[in-house]
Parts: sequence; C-alpha cells; structure tokens
Amino acid sequence: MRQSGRDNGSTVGPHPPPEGAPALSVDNLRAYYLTHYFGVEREVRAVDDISLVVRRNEIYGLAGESSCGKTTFLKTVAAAVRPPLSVIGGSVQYAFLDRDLYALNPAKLSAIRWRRLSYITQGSMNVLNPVRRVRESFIDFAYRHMGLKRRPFFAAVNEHLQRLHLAASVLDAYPHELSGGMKQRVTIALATICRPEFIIADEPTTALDVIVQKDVLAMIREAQQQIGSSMLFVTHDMTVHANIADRLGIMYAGRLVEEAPTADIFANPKHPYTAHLVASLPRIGEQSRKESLSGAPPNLANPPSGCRFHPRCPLAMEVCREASPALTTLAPGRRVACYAASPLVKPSPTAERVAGATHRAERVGLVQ
Amino acid sequence: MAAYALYVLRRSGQFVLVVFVGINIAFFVTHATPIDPITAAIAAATRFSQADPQAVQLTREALRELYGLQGNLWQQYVVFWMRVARADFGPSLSAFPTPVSTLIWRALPWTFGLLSVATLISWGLGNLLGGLAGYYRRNVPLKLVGVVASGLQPIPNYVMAFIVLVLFGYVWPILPITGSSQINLPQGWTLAYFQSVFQHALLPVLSLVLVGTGAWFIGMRALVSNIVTEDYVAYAELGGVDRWRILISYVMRNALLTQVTGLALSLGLIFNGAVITEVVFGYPGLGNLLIRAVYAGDYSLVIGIASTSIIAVAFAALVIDLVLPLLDPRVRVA
Amino acid sequence: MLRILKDLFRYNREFSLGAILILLVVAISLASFLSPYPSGMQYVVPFDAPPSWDHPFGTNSRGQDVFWQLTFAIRNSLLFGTAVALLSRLIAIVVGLTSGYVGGMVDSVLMSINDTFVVFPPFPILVLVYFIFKDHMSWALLAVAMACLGWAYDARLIRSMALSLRTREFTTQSLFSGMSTGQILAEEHLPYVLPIVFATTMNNINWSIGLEVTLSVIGFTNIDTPTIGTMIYWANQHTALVAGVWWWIAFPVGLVIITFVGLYLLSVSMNEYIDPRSRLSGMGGAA
Amino acid sequence: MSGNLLEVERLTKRFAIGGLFGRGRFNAVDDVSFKVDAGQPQILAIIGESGSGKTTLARMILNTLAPTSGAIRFRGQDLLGVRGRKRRLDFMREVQPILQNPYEAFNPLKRVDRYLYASATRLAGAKSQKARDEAVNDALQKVGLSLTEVKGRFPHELSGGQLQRTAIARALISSPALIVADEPVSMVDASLRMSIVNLFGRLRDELRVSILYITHDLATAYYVSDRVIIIQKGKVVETGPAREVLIHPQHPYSVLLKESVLSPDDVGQGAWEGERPRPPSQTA
Repeated sequence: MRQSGRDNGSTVGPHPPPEGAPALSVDNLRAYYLTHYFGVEREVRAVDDISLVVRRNEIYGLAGESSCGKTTFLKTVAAAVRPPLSVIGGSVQYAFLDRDLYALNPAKLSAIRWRRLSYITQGSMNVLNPVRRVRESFIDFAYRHMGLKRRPFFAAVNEHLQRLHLAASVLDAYPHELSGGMKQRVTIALATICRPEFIIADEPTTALDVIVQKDVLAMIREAQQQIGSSMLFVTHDMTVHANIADRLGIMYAGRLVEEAPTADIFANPKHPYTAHLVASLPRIGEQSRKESLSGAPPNLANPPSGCRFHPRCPLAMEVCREASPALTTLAPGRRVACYAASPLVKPSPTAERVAGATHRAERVGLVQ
Repeated sequence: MAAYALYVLRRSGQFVLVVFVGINIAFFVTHATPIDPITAAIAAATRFSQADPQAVQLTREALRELYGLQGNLWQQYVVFWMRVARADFGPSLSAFPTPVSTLIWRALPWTFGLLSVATLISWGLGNLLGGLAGYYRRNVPLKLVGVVASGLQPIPNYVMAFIVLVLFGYVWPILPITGSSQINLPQGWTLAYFQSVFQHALLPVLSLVLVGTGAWFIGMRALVSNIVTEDYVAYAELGGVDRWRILISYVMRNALLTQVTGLALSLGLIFNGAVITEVVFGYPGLGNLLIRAVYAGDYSLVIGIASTSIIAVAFAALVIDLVLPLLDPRVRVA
Repeated sequence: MLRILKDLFRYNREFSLGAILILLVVAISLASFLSPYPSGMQYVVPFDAPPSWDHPFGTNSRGQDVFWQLTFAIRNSLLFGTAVALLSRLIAIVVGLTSGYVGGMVDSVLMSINDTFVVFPPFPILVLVYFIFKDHMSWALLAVAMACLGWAYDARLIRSMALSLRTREFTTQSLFSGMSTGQILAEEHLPYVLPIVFATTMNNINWSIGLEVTLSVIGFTNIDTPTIGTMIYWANQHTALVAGVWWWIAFPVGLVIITFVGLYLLSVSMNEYIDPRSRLSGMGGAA
Repeated sequence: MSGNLLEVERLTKRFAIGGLFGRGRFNAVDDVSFKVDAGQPQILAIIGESGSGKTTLARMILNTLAPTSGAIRFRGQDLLGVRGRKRRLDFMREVQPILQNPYEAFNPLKRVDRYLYASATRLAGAKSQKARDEAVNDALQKVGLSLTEVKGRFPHELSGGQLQRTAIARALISSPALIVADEPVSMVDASLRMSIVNLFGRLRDELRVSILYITHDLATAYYVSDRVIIIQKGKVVETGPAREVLIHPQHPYSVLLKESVLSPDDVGQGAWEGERPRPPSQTA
C-alpha cells in the first residue's frame, strides 16, 4: 500500500498493484442528513449500508433515480461531507491511502486531492471560476502537484490538451467564452492532468446536448484509458452507462440493490427494479410497449419496512415486507439484494441492526 | 472596444437624465411653489426695523435679478439652466460679494477628502472582514465583529457622529471636535498644518467609518456566504486548491464586482452621511456650508449647493459604473 | 403569515430579539396616552432634576419630564417613519410590479427613472425643501418629500422578483387554469413579494427616522412637534451636555438606537427567511 | 370536422441580445411552417437541441409570446385576434400547456387542487361544488389518479410523476383539442417516464387530443409520435412521418442527431471500445 501525501511526478511504486485489485473499497457506509429547521427534526438516510469495490483500471457505473442517494454516496467517497450531511458509519478505503479516508487530517486530504483523486462534475455546473482564465485554473488545481517549474508545467499542460484533442488556445479563454461541451472537455482535461489514480464523475454528460454528449463520453473513456485510472461514474441515464461502464451498480432508496458487469445487467437483470429500468428504455426503431412502475420512489426520511422496493415490486412476497434483503453474491462478480431473485438471499444483518439501533452514538467526525 | 464605447454612451445618457431630473426638482421646489423667496428674505431683513417702502421695492428688484427670478416661469427656467451650465449661481448673499461658485469650490475639497477617505477605509475594511467572516463562518472573533457590525450598521450617521462627539469631546477629550484645522494655524504646506488637518479629520472619519464598515461588512458577509455555495468554489475545494487562493481569487474576486456596483448605488447615501457628519463636527465642507446658507437665508448658495451635490454624486456614480466593466471579464470581452 | 411569524419568533434568535425590542419601544410610545402632562406644555415640573423615583428619566431645562416627553417623541417618530415607509412602499410596489410584469418599453422607462432616484442624495434636496417652505414645513409635507426620495432601491428589488415570478412555470399553469391577471398577482405572486416588502419596510422606517432626527436636530423641521430629533434639538439649544443634563440627551439617543437595532434585526431575520438558499441549506434533503 | 386544427405559417421570432454591452439580434424561430390536421388526432414531435428555439415556438403557439412575423391560426382564427379575457378563455379551453418541471409547475405555497378547481370553474364552466368535484375527479381518473389522492395536498407532498399527471389532468378538464407539452418528461424519473409517454398515446387514441410533443429525446419521440419536425437554430431542417424521418433521416443535421443518440444495445461494444489498456505508462 502506498503512502499518502505529496509526491512528485513519477509516482508509481516499484510494484504496481495488479489489474483487478481494488482501487476503492467501501464497507457498510452510512451517511445521513440530519436537519433541524424551524423546530422540525428530520433524518434522511440517503446512503444506507453500502459496500462496494471499484477495481483498478475500470469504470464503475452507479445508476439510480433522483434522490436515491447516489450523489450523497459520491460526496461521501469524495470526502466532501458538510452539514447537514454526516457520515454515520462504515469505511472508505482507497488503495493509494494507508488508512481510511476519514482518518486523514485536512493537510493530508488536501495533498491527495487532484493528485490522487479528482472529479468531473455536471456540465451544466459552473465549475470554472468565471473571472479566471482557464490557464489560471490549471495553475490553481495542478501546479503544486506536478513538481515542475513554470515552463515545463505549461509544456506538460499543452501536451495533455493535445492528447485529448483540445487546442492550446482554450487556456487563454474565460469560461463564458466556451460552449457547454467545450467547458466540459476542459474540465475533463483539468481532472486528468495530474494522472490521478481515481476519478469521480458525477453526471458529466447530463446537461449536454445529444451530439456533444457522445463526444464527451468518448473523451472521458479516452482520458481514462490513457492514464489507466479507476473511475466511479454516476448518472441516472442507463443508456450512458451502457456505453461507458465496465461494471454497474444499481441504487434504490439509499441501498445498492444489484451489481454486475454492465453487459450482464442489460442482458440478464436479476433485481426486478433493474429489470424494469432496462426494459423501459425506448429505442429508435422499436415500438413495443414500455411499461412503467406504479408508485413513486420512497421518501428517505420515512422509508418502507423490509425491502424498500416492495411497495412497487411486481414480485413482492410476504418476507419482503418484513425483512430487508442483503446484497448477496450469486456468482462471481454478480450481487443482488432480492428474495425473489434467489433463495440464497438472506436478510441483511447490518441494515436490520441499524434500523432499530441507536446509531447516532457512533457518528464519525465530519471532514472539513 | 466599440461595444464599450456604446456602453459609455448609454451610461452617460443615464447621467444626463439624473442631472436633468435633479436640476428640475431643484427648480420646481424653488420656483413653482407658492412661497416667494424674496418676500421671505425681505421679511427677514426688515423684521426688526421700519423699512422705507421705496427701498424695499428697490431691494426687491435687485434680489429678483440676483436670484434669476425675472419674467415668467419659463424664462426663469431658462435662466436657471444657464446658471447651472456655467456653474455660476451669482454672488452669495451671506458672504457678499463672493460668488456662490467660489464658496462651493472652497468647500468641495473638504467634503471630497472626508468622503473618499472614509469610504475607502470602510469599503476596504468592511469587505475584507465581511469576506473573511463569510468564508470562515465558525471563527469566533469574526462572529463577534459581526455582532458589533450589526449593532453599528443601522445607526444613522448623525447619531453616530453625535455619540463620537460626546465620547471624545466631553467624556474623554483627546481629539479636536470641530473645524478642519487649528484656527490660528496658517494654511500651507507645513508639517504642523498637515498634522492639524489629520487630527481634525480623525473624528469625522471615525464616525463615518464605524457606520460604513458595519454596512459593508454585513453586505459582504451575506454575499460571500452565497458565493461559497457556488459550483466553482465547491469544485476548487474538492480540488484541494489552496484555501487562501480560494478566498482571494474565487470568493473575494467574484464578490468584488457586486460590491463595486453597490458602491455606485449607495453613493447618494454615503454623500448624505458625509455632509451630515460635517455638520456635527463643524467641518468646512459642503454640508456645513449648506446649513450655514440656510441659517443665513442665502437663497443662491442653497440652490448652488443642492445642484452641485446632485451633479457631483451622479458624476461619481458614472465614473464607478464606467470602471466596473473593466473588472469583469464577462462584460469586458462581450 | 401568522404561522410564519410564530415560527420565526420561536426559532430565530434575531427575530425574537428584534421583536422584543420593538415591542418595548411600541409600549413606551403607547404610554404617551397615559401621560400626566400634555406634550407641548412647558415648566410643569422642576428644572434639570436628575433621574429619580418621581422622574425616572429626570427633567429637562424646559421644565418637562423627560420620560413622558420621550413617550410622545418616540410615538411621533414611529408614526412618521411608518408613514414614510408606507408611502414609499406604495410607490415601490406599484413601480416594481408594473415594471416587472409589463416589461418592455414601460420597464425601460420606469427603470431609467428609478436609477435616477437611486443616486439622488436626499439630504441636500430635503434641506432645499425646508429652505423654501420654512415655517410652512409640516410633518406631512416632510413625509411626502422623503417618501418620494426613498422608494427607488426597493422598487428595483421588487421588480427583479416580479420578473422572475413571471417566468416561473406555475404562472403559466395559473394563467391556463383561467385565473385573471389580478388573481395571479394577488394570490400567486404577492405571497412571494410580501416578506421582502416587510423587510424593506423595516429598513425604510429606520432610514426615515434617522433622516428625520438629523433634520430636526439642525432645526430643519417643525421643532414644536415632539420627536426624538426635536428633543435632541432642544437639548442642544439649552447646551444640555455642557450643563451636565446628560439624561436629556442619553435617553432619547438610547431609545432611538434600540429602535434602529430592533427594526434592523426584524428585517435581517425576514431576509434570511426569504432567501431560498439559506432555507434550502437549512432543510437539507437527499440529493 | 375537417380543415386545420393548427396552422403555423412562416413564423419568425427575433430577439435582441446583449447584456451590458452592445446589441445584436438573432432569430430564435426562423420561418417555421407546419400544420396539424383537425380530422385526425396526432402526436407531432418537435425535436431540437437546447437553443433550437423549440420553447420559443411553444410559447408563441400558446399565445403567451407574440411573433415578430408570420401567423399562427387555430381553427382558422389568427391568434392575433385572441385578445380580451373572454376570447382568451375560449382559446385556453381548446389549447392547454404541459410544462417541463412538475415540481415548478405548481406554486409551492399553494395546494395543487386549486388549479384543478380553477380550471373546472373558469374553463369547464362547472357551477356547483358537486359539478366541480366531478369534473376534477373525471380528469384525474383519466390519468390514473383520483381526487382523494390529490385533494388538499401541497406540491411537495406528491411525487414528480404524480405532479406531472396532475398537471395533465388539469389540462384535460376543459377537454382541449390541442396540448402543447414542452419537454414533459425530461425532469421525470426513469421509472415513471414511460407512464407519461404512454399516457400521451392514450390521450390521442381515446380522447382524440392532438399533442405537440416538444423534446430533445429522439427515442421517446420515435416511441410515441406520428410525425416529427426537426429544428436547428430556429429553422425546420426536416419533417415527415416519425418512422421514416427517424429511421432514414435525410438532412445532414438529422443524420448527425440520430447517429449521436446512444443506444443501450451498444453495451460492451461502444464505438471507442478498443483494447483494454495496460497499466498507465509513466512517460509524461
């Protein structure tokens, strides 16, 4: 395991971990919003007992509808937790760190940001400072990590842009002079300039037009392949996942309900929710009737008992109302949390314990 | 640059409108009301003595010409504008025969000095502290500054000046409380004179700064606590960008534009505060001159000062507005 | 609205402190109706008596009880401030809503005028008004003059709200539900504009009381009407501070500061309640 | 009934642009013409990317924005003539909007049923409370809801799908002939999206309502619509039967648009999917 902290340009240790080794391991992660507003206390369990592994050199897709907790999950693994969100329990372990992410002090955390761990966010977001040129953003984010003098630094930046088919002239532009698609490309270049081990991408193509979307996805894939980093890719759009993710995790109401290689998810979904998501995708050239689920995603402040999907589930059984199914490995690389999917699935011990326990006592300290 | 020229043109048009409306208000308040300033002036002059009716009539005619009150309303209106255009409001009655414009030119630098020094300090200090307080929300000393600022900010300038005057004039008399310099000191480029000017300016500046800093502090803190939720700040924090860099180039830099606009918009109020403070401290600027003119019934001087104030403030706002786009790349290039 | 006020009072420290201060001030002003001495009457009590059991705030050099005089003064000042605020709100709401909802040419013209009034320095203009009217200067005239000078900033604020409300989707929904323009403005939009009108009202009362104090102290108002300003004016005329009659000055100044801070806190807390960002961050919610 | 329900002829909307500096003009909608036949209810998809002018077009058809030039005729009457309260109400009885964001479409401070009852009273002419309840309930039934689910609820108490269906129900109260739906499913969750799209099909088939389905999504347009119009920068580039245009687009822009659409069938064989890379090469 590598030491965290500030490193210079040549970073890979003598024995790079083999492909397929974990790059990020999340265990039993729980993160809740605890709010107290004008006398009303609320607890929203946005991330409720999630365990997953993102492997080296893969793009792990995380899918789910709005307010299923995927953005919250992303904030938690990015150490971007601020009140009212707080991490209640579990661990977040990156391969490049020798300890839990939440055991880092602010200086250590700041040292790994961008160098080891970087982010691509929604294209619609104004993530670039409107009064600074793109060049200055590169300096702000990357200069201190690259360990280069000014001139070689810009040579490296230019080379990086060139590799990603961007003109060097974007460096002199202000963000408002760039189109939405171009801004997103610049952000991708910015996020990959330090060749980080891990990249977190949050709906990076959602606000983009159809034509631009495809190119940006291609660019993300290309950048990821060039530097061989691992990526956690979050979007609600299953079609995007089909085109970029190696493996796919499906979230529903704060829980991970299924996980498998992307092709398997689309070819043979196990969880009824996943099956619905896949079946309801419209395609040009196909007009067979697409059904939709009844009901609506549950309110996370007051989730249903047992399996959180049971009120909408066509396969719901008695047991689904009472016990929450654990995410169970059915075959290598294939996990599902559904009693109907397999007799192997047993109630989730952690989730049940948490449901009734005094979880507030074990709250982990906040970062930042 | 053609775009900027167009902007300058449009903004200058707004300036002309401000001056036009302002001077019209000054005209109609003074000319279109049933009260005749000449009768009032003569009544004041003859209050304690028997006046020869013929002399009164002569005085009346003389004053009428002096005040530009001959002919019908329309002729008076034209005369009024010509006076404004030439910056010539005739001689002052109370300091006869010194022209009103001379008196105003003499007072203007003091007001300008007081106002600009106090504004620069309070704008700078208030924005700096407010920015810090908005960014470091949990910092206890900055929270305390916030409480003090909230207490100071709503106090009107007059009351604040008065409190400062009482504190340093009666309770703890260490600083001069009236005038712009020691009375017997000759004006000139001497150290003693400058020292005296500095000392005399301290209290007026202090009372302006106390209120002004509070106001800018509160505004900036609110502004910054909004800016820190902007995507680019959140992203820079995620990117581990140096915190000081974020504070200065991301947060403060973006707040600056709004605060400069705010400065242009509040110039009227700031000017108000400055002239009022002058009155309290007997500072020889426009405010003091205005009050003295009112007490002395000096018609031309009052009108001259009111008109000058409107034009001066509008002009300052114009200058700030013309500089503003140069600070903002989004409009600079467009 | 009542529920909002109740919530604010219970959970917002600024609001409850502000409300308590203002209630105190209002109580003092209401006490004027119980005054044993009529407001204008002089030489009804001993001169220059320091605060005592009989005269809690002392008496002044004109033979008046400072406390009872103060009750009249604060009542008049509050009434004055409220009158100016209501008048200028009226102008601000009409100009702001019209400008925002009608748009186009009307908007451009109104906002040009608006920007003109924003930069006017009110003090010299008010002094000019006083200079012309002198003894004809009345409470009402001053209120009207100040209202004419104090609406512009807030009109712009209301306009920008009206503009954004007009483009909200629910406005289209209301329109296509067959609601009339009046109904949309009054029932759908006004609830959004009201809190900000309330906040600016507090600020405007502050502004006008402050300006009234200033003008009165210099003697540029009707000095026979007792207000906080004229009280200080008379105290200055009798050189109260030099004479050591500090209570004649200290109590009015103290009370008016309490008023300012109280009104300011009310406006701040209301602004906080309005600001969707602080409300959103307060509610959190899963995303 | 024959003739045209809606006729859009050489419609142009020009906007002035430029903030602080300068002034430019551009045509948000540029010389657009199309017709909707009155005899045959249909779903007409108007497809365009952001900035294509599709929302401007929708606002002009709803008569909330005046065109710069050209004409819109509804049942032969020019919308310019729809002035005054009574005529506007008559127009709204026939033409109703469905908005993009269901969470924004209802005033968060008000109960949602207020809009339903307002429509029942002002548009459907229901006089008594009973008649109003009936009209509202009927419309809600058509979208798979009932009055008891909606009555007295505030917007935040309903899900996005429920809100969008309530909005559709409201639009149906006056039995309109035309519904203008601007991106009606882009903010609705995937699991509920198809219920809205399916509902459009049922409105056309069972209630004989024509729908202008304004969208950027080619796949749902293909799924539900009869005809499509593809617009780029305010101009119509291609129009025709949905199947034909979307399977065999002719105009280069339509071709590009179609090729850019991602398909779930590309899983594991994306165009850029090449050799899986080796661990990172460290040559900078």
